[in-house]
Amino acid sequence: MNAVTDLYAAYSTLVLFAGVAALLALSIYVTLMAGQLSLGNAALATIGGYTAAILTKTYHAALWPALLAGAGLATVVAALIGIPCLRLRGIYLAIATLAFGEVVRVAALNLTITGGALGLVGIAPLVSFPHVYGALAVVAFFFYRLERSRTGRALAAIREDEAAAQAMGIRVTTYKVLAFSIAGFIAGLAGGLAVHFTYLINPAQASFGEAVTILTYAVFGGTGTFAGPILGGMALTVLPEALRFLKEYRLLLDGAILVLVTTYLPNGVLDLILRRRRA
Amino acid sequence: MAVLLQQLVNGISLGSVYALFALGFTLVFGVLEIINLAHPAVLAVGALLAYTLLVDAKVGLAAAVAGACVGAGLLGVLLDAVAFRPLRLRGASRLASLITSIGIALILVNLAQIVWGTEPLSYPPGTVPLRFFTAGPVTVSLLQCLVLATVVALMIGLRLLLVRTRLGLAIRAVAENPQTASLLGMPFDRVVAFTFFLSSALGGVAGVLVGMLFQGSVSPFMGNTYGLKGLAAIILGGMGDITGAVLGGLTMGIGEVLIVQYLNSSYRDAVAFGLLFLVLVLRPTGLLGQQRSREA
Amino acid sequence: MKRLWLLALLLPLAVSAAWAAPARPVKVGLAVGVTGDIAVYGDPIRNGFQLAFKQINAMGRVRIDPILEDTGAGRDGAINVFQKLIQRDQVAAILGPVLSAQAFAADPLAVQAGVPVVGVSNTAKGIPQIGATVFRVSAPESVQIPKSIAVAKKLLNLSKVVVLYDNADDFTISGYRTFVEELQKNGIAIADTITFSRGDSDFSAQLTKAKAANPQAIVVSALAREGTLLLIQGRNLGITVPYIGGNGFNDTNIITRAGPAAEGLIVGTAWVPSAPSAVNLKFYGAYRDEYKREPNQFAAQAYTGAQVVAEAIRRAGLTGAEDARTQRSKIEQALYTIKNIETPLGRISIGADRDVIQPRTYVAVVRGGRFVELDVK
Amino acid sequence: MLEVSGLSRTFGGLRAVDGVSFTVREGEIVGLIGPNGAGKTTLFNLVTGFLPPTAGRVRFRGADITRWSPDRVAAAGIARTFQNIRLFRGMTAAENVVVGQHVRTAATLADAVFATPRYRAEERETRARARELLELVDLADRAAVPARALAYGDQRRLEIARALATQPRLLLLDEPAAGMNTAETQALMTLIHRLRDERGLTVLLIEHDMKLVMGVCDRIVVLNFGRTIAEGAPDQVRRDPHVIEAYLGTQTERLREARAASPEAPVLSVENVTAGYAAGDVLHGVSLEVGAGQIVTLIGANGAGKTTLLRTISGLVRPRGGTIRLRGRAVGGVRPDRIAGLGVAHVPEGRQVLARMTVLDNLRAGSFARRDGAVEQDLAAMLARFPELGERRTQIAGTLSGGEQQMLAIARGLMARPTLLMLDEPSLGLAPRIVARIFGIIREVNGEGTPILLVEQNAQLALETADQGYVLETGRIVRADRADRLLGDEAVRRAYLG
Repeated sequence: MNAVTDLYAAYSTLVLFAGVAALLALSIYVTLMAGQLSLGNAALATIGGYTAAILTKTYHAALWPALLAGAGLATVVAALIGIPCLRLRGIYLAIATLAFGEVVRVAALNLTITGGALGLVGIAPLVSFPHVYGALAVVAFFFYRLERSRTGRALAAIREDEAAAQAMGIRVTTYKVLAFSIAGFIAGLAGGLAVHFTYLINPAQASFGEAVTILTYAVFGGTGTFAGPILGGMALTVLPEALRFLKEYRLLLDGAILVLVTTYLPNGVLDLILRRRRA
Repeated sequence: MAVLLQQLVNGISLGSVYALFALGFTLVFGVLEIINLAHPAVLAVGALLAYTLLVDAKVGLAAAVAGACVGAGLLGVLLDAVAFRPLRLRGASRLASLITSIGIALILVNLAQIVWGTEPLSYPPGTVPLRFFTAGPVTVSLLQCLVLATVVALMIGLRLLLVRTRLGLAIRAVAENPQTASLLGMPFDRVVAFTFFLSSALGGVAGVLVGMLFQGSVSPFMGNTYGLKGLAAIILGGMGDITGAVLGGLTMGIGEVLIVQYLNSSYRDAVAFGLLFLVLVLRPTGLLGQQRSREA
Repeated sequence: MKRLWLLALLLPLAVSAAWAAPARPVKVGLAVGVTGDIAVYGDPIRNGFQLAFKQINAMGRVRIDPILEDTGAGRDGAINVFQKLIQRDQVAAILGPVLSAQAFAADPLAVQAGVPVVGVSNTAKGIPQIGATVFRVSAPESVQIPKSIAVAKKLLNLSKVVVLYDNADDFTISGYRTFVEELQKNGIAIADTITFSRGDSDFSAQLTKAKAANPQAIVVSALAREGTLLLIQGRNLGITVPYIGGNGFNDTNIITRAGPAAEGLIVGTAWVPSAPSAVNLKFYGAYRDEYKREPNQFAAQAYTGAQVVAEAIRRAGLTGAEDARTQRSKIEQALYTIKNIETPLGRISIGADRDVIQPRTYVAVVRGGRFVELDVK
Repeated sequence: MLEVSGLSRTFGGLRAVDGVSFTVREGEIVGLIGPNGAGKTTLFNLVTGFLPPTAGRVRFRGADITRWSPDRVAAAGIARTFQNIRLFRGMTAAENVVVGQHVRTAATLADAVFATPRYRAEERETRARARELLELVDLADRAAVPARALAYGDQRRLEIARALATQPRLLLLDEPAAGMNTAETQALMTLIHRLRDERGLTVLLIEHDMKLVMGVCDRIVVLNFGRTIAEGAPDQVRRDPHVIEAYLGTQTERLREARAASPEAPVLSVENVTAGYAAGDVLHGVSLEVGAGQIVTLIGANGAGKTTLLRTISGLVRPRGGTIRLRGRAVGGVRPDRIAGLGVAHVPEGRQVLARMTVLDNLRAGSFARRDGAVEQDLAAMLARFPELGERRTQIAGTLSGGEQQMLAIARGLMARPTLLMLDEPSLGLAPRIVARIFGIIREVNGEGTPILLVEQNAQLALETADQGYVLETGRIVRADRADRLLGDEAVRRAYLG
């Protein structure tokens, strides 16, 4: 028992990171559900993070209102980005959203309210296990229902075949924007949660690298169902810690794992586990 | 006025570097419609190979460039064989290739870090004579001219290769319609492998030139800045279009420089990528690109 | 009588107990980023630590078990490392992390756990203010820059400069802010302020703009890599006025890489290779033998940090037998008592505000391919 | 109910649909037929809002629905299926039908998240209706199978069920019987009748299987080159000379006697080949031979498997059984570029010119498999033989007219100096004048000794040109004989017009 608590003490923040990663993975998953690859999620998370941080730090707002405000702003931005992007598909959409991410990063770098390159420091550690995993549970449940709903099926239909979906009377544009907005909300929420246990947020959080990492969470876990991204986010967060003994060879292995999974586990790790169970 | 002229020179020089990167980048995209995010890493490896050849093997510049070029090219072929080809055979989405390329980039950069360390390196002084031409208030270095010349030469060379040679014909045919190409007797996988060789070789050359142009910039991470900028360049130019890539690169370079000079340097990248975003949304075929479906 | 016997028996025990060499080594955590582009700073810092502890353990007055962990370049990595060191390894103290941003993210964990942290490369404002157990030996630029500006002003009777800085890095930004303050204090006009970002390779645009403002000097707050490129490209563009550089510039590798272009560079620095003190010579020599390259300021500060922690452990009289909590609090107490100890940075002390007091900061100029101390009486 | 007036749509220069007008009355089953490229599917796309018309109007139950978005059209009560099946392949059959009910359901996301009674009820109903519809198209037992795993015919029927799920008043079926075997087609006919009789649905269907069209339709509209060439009851349409001409081609006098296969070993021999796609076999034990110097034609209705056979020979499709021999050498399952290397030139259906390249590049690409130096002179010869290409040698192939593209495709094939030339539907969608020209060239080329395997829906013309003919029906050779004997053979007419 004691050992367990020690272990948790040793890795409590890691556990929180894992939860946030899972949320971020879900935020990109919702757009993937509709066949849209958006890489703006890191930037959206950053927007949520800054907003929440500013509210709690400068205006001494309570945690949840601040988090919701951050998520809300991210939602609005996401929708605004989503609308012009509707004409773009696949890689092109990805690049457009990446460009958006860069704009957010540089803006954060130069605005005074965001504290420039150093970002905002000394943010109160208001977030702990229940917050992150409470949020994750709620969002996961949301996805559980979404996937079994008329809306979720509409998104899936768009992913499978946009023309056929239209022929079924599905308003494609509406649903795409909806997906973007949900993504914005979840990412913003995740960002807000993160800053409140990392004491700090800076523009680096919106960088190209972060955006790509979030994508790899989802793909690593598998995008067949919402459990995949959750698994992927957590696994890829814990993995580097588990691989500490490899010292400077860690990133090397990270890379190898990405290549191997995309090559040999097209449906992600979750699929592997499930297949095992079936077998 | 004088400043403007000098800045234009700077812009062209910066742009030609982007263009250099974009050439190889756009080639692979043109044929396979995949964005190879390992290209920046290949560029770095090329530059580092040249460093080893110059400093440790003490060979001449030409040999070093050739070595870097071939080395990077073969690396490209290897990457295709171990990473991209399996995905093709499985008919995986381009998303998968994108992510694989990220994994490869990680591997390459960290291997390079283990082999060459992280300290920025510079080629032995005098590898290329540091000569400057001053026309009135404007200063141009021999290297800048060299780089620009190389870019133009490579662009023309690549175009000729694609338009005049049998192989180029095959590359274009495969790029447009793999099935018809195979009906005409063109071996898909070999053509693709060669495309990767070409693309990565170009990346290698780009690396060496960047290393010479900016002494003390050769490191495993030197390619990182070009990843996004290069992407921007080939989008401006219309993806898959050789000339477009170069023009796009130059546009980017000159644009950035002018932003620094006449707007606010700290918003350089924001403006650059803001424009990129607008181009994508408003003119999805790129400023210079010809009509081409943007479905991926 | 019996008592005497007993005494006679016990005395040696007591004595031996008192004089006993430390039973177990004291664990010290080293949180350094050695993967990713941060390794440019992480490598020399790690080298400085390891060299120092090797020498210290060799002397045998204290036995220290340094535990190195890679933080990478991000805040998450730093936090995870701190937690591992504090909770799993139960270290008595931590050296690092490399970046100020990482310190702001990770140090609070140490403060909570009451683990003393000694920063060796965090120069941003407000680092010791993070909490009661955060110390640092890296003189913030607010200490060095005023001096270099003052000296430069005398030397070149400056009235007009252009300021260039890296706005993607907190370290260089804090440097930039200090520069501006000092320039204003000294009534030096800033003709233009131009930014660039970490990772850039082509600075000709910025430099052309700077040149156009024809200043008497170019004040730069940049990291080593960008600094080198700025020097070379500036000279290539025909900029002849001297550069005044921030902390990032004092790295001997800049001279080796920039060659002649580095001549005349004025740097405010916490350390110069040429510093004559015995400790510095020992450090400088040993480092070159060990790593086959020139040490830079980051290495020197890391070495110093290690020295300070070791000294604190000695003064705390730790045997290694104590539980982590006592070790930590004792080291924390001891750190306050560090006064005027000889380090490569000269005689330094730890102030009541847990910040380093380094009476001897240098203004160096590059002459004949090496940093030479500038002294204007 | 549906009223189409003066509807037109042009692509570039091509008038795909050219002032078409017709009406569909409530409760009718109307057939829309015509040779390939007549503009049938384009017409569907114009009606359902997938394409905006360049001129004309579409009225549905009194409302003008011209230029409405597809989802609006669907909501208004028009459902459609697609020529190239477009199911949600990743979803199960049941899910496909559930999605189909989208416009008829209303549960919001909030309903779902909080599992409101409304949501629960709706879920129950949609599932129930899905089951019912799957039974209707007898796929009840396949409900849980992913669409992509269903057999071809099942996929067709599932698409109909999905369309029905939108509760339409008017149902547009695009080649519902394509790829179905006779039994399935029978079942489909009864299904279509039931839809009308039991559910009061109005049906407009495109179909090439004349048995079905003649069997179910009350009225038939015939399109050719984007125009209505006939309209009326099945029997009257079947006898209509224009229609017969449109399908079988015009009667012209035979230009030369059909030759029997020469005694020497055949250039190509296909023995008992079985092949197909994921959805199932298309060819069931097909055997055929091309003798040296012969023109052999393979005729049959759409979806009979003609193209698949050519693709199997050229290596694009792996045979699942049987053997394919080129001059005695077994080439079953060899990579296409290798087979091209053996001198087989395949001019695919729809030309497949390299649209972004110039005419010259296309021709050069044609000679890729060759290693001799004579390419340039062949190039000159080719440009001389096809003057229209000569004039446009530097033009981008994509900008050529349909006829020119077909010429280019053939010329490109000839550039390989083929030892076997395979042509797939060379007359597709081309004006008679150009068709005549192309067939002239075919005879010419063959005259120079190149054996030709010709797939053609213009049976008349094909048989007049060929020496030997094979009639393919639903993946089986039903008739093989000298071409002249097949001319005017009842089996052929049936294969086309039922």
